[in-house]
Amino acid sequence: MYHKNTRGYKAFWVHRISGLLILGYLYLHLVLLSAILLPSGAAHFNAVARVVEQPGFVVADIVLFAIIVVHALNGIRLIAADFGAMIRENRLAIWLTMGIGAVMVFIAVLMLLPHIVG
Amino acid sequence: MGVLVSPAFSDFVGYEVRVLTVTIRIARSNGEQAFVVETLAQQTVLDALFYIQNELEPSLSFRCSCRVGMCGSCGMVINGKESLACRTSLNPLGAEVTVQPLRHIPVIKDLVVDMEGFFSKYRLVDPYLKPRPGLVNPIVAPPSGHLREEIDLGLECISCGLCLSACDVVGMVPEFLGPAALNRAYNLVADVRDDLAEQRLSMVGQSRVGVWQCHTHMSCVEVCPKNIAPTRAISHLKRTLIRRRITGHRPRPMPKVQRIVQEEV
Amino acid sequence: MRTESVDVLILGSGGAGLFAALHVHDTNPRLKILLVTKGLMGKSGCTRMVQGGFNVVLDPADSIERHFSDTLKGGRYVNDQELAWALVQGAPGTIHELETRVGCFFDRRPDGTIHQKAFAGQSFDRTVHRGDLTGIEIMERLRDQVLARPIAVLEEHRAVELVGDGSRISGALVLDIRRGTFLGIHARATLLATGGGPTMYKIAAPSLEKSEDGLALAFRAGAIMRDMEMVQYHPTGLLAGAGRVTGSVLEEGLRGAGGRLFNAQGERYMARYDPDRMERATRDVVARAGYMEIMAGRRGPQGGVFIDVSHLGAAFVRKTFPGMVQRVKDVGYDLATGPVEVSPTAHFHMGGVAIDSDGHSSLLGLFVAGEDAGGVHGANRLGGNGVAESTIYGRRVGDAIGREAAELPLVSVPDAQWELRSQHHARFWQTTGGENPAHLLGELRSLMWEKCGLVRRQTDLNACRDALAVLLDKVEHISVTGNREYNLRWSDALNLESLVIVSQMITESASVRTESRGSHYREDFPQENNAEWLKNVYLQADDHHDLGMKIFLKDVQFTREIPPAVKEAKLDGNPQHMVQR
Amino acid sequence: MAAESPIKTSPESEKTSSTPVSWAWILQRFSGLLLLVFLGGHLWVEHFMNTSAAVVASRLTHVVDDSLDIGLLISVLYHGLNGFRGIIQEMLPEGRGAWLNYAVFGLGLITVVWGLDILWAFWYHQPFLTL
Repeated sequence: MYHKNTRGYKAFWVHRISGLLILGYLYLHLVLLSAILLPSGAAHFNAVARVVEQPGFVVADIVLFAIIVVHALNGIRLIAADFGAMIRENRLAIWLTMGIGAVMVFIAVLMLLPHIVG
Repeated sequence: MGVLVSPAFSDFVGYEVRVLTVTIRIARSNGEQAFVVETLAQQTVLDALFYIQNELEPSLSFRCSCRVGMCGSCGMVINGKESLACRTSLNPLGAEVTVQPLRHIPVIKDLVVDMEGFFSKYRLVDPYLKPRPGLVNPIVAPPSGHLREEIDLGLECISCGLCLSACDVVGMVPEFLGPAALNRAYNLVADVRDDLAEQRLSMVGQSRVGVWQCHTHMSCVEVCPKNIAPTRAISHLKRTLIRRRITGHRPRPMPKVQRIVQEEV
Repeated sequence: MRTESVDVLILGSGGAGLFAALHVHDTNPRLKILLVTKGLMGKSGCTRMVQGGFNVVLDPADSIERHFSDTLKGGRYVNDQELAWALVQGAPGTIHELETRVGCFFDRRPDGTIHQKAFAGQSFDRTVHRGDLTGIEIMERLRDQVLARPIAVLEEHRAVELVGDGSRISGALVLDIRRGTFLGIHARATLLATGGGPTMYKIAAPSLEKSEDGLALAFRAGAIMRDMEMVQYHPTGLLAGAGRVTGSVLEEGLRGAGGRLFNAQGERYMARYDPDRMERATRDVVARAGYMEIMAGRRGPQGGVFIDVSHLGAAFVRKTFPGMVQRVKDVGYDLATGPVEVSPTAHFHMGGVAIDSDGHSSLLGLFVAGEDAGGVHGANRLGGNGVAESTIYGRRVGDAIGREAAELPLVSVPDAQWELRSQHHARFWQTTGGENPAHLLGELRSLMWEKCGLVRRQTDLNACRDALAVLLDKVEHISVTGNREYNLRWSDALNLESLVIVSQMITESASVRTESRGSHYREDFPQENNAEWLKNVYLQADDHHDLGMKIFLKDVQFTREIPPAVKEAKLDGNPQHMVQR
Repeated sequence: MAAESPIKTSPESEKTSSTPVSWAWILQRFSGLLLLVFLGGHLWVEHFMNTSAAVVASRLTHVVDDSLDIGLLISVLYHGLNGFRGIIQEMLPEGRGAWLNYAVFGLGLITVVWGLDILWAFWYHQPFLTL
């Protein structure tokens, strides 16, 4: 019945879910590294590293990067608020984090573009 | 459909009037009920509720008092946002308006909530000044003093409960003291006249109910009708607690006082 | 029926009620106190709506005697001088207590001392304030202090009758609005602090639930009332179209700071009414001037005149009057940059229950404080003396009750009487298909505005008297339906009943006083008649009179200051000398 | 005036210093800021420089890079697991989360050892622990 959604509340869920996703990814990362590294050493690593440079993996990498950027920038906004900054200007702060995040992801895409198309 | 005015005001209708037909959906105790009303310029949601209660549905219950945003009695959720009905004009809201009672506070009937749900939290921070021993005269406090400016920003609270309703942390952790109580706690902690800072800080520092629960949604800041930012007060309290943890507690110097004419000849 | 017994029953939770509760408790902590309020504690009522501030002598260059003289002059010398003296003399200590014990913090000067601003009708800048919404600070802090003490509170309970035998009050019958049930409360001492609030006028400033209940309760219980014709109209009530914000006050500080009033022709009309004081004349003068301009047709699109403060500078206005700027913005104007349409608005009732300076009424066990009491302000109240009255008298009367309550007897009221009276106040449930109280209220408000408002005539007052009798009869035919829980229509009916009774008192008093004085202006007797009318009009309920009330006059006692008119008359050796304004 | 003040004075004013929440709160923010440094470095090293096992391994011989990855490991685990703990704690009724701190601390410890083992494998081309 209630359809109340303040900006800060949405940002909170984005922060929470992105945090959990990153934590999940951390464990995935460790599992992957263990799986490829522990049994057969460097040669195996190189083989896997070539696989993960495939375009599909690179896209997944960009998504991961975007999630991290969102979480990090939002975290900076929250720390600023803890110091009393950008509280009344919260709306602007949220737009700023989204803007800066978008620019950072865009740059990452530009840098990784050769891997995707090439 | 009649005009949305009680007869007492009808005499005013002698100038340019923008009439809007509005459907008002009210979440009543026994389910939602919709009313169609016509509004005149400068009328608020409160005027619409009066019209409905006077002319269409006498059993509708709502609460109001001052009608100019000073008493904080008519808080409700209007089109999904916590608002004071007396200060919410109908004209910008459009043709569909939903009105619901405040959240996180028990409903007595229709739009009337039991403000004890608000004050039971407010009371926990000991919201009253306990004068320091020896405080016998008003203090000398230049308005530009840093601490005084910080207090002034949060002083005009009218305990309307909008922030408590908007606070989703209260929804998740019902024990959380909520924005208004913490804002009051900070005002007193920062007040050099007060003697209960330690007691209050120990309350607001507790893990379950205190400031550490605040997730900085800032919903309270968005809805406050007096433009107070409780999040700012909460951030002050967090930093005060941390400062004390690092540097320990130092007693504050007694403020200078003003000698004024004495009474009781 | 449920009954309770307490030592002290306090009706009302405005400045007077809450302050009295604190002082009763602090004077005698053993007393069992019950505070009953029609709305939420500290939220309903008018102290909360105080904007401008609180008149008090703090500056050594000022003096209590000057404040006293200003108050008498403003009240056109029909104040009870002992009551007015208690007001001005108790003010510094009250501010002191508010600042050092209650926890209020008022605005400061750059040097850190308490700031005092200019208000109309005063010879010194002595109004202490917190921004331009002073009432919030006072009420929130008083409420906080009540929360800290063992004072029982019943919220959303309204007193419907003071129970007694015509000479003594033994308690009150109370309606629990939330449940729709009655509760009988026995008390040794009952404090009436419900506030007045003349909302029987078409344009009125008080909060919406105000209906002069206290005055009606006291009158029906047999208390002596005084000065009931003295209703103050504030000159600058905001006009906001058909919205209920209409009538709310734009504070006096605007005129104090140099705000100007214009009519629709752009003329600064105060020059014709009070060329010396202009906009800083007392409220009665400025309000009537505005009314005259409106009646003469020099009115704006909403039927009002205009207040303009833009010449003071937009930045100054925004900083000094943020609350007013916000309120005006809500209804679509910008106070800082242009004129705003305003009208006189019924604001305050100087009349009320006759008391002594410790709040004793003519009935044993009934104390009165705040706007319910009469006599402090005479024929016109100075801006800034209102919140002063409620808090100062709240303290004084609270102390008196604290000293005396234990000695007063607790008289038991028989159950049958409680039952009988509660049936009476539930009689609206017996009729069906009858009158709608909201419509009757509209009739009353138009009637009083036109016939017994800022300008009064004998013919109008006679017509008003007849119309009120008809209205009172219609009140008996109000029907209330639905369930009893939180039934607003029932409240409307009870409110209306109070308002009609008090309107009758105003009308009768106004037709007795055949002169013009302060807020009471008779077109047929436009002069102030000091030879004959330095008197007060008293009323008391009496079934043996046609009107249900007896009326008597008493000379004002000049116990502390003799009015200039009387002095002059003595010098002339001619007691019949008439002083014209 | 009042014979005695009815206002109660503080019976437990020193309680503030016994609650651990403020440390957790500071560390959460501090680790977050550290992460900005460590993760930025990590991403730069791992993704925007040429990737092969030999290069990675040789870089890791540098002390700076070692501490970068160890710091990253510890701060990301503290930050992530503490955040996770907060979410779970919020869902539990009051006073029912004592076990949670131990569980999360244990999980963190195991993960740190695991992560260090992986780094060890990079440095010495074989795991320290053989599972």
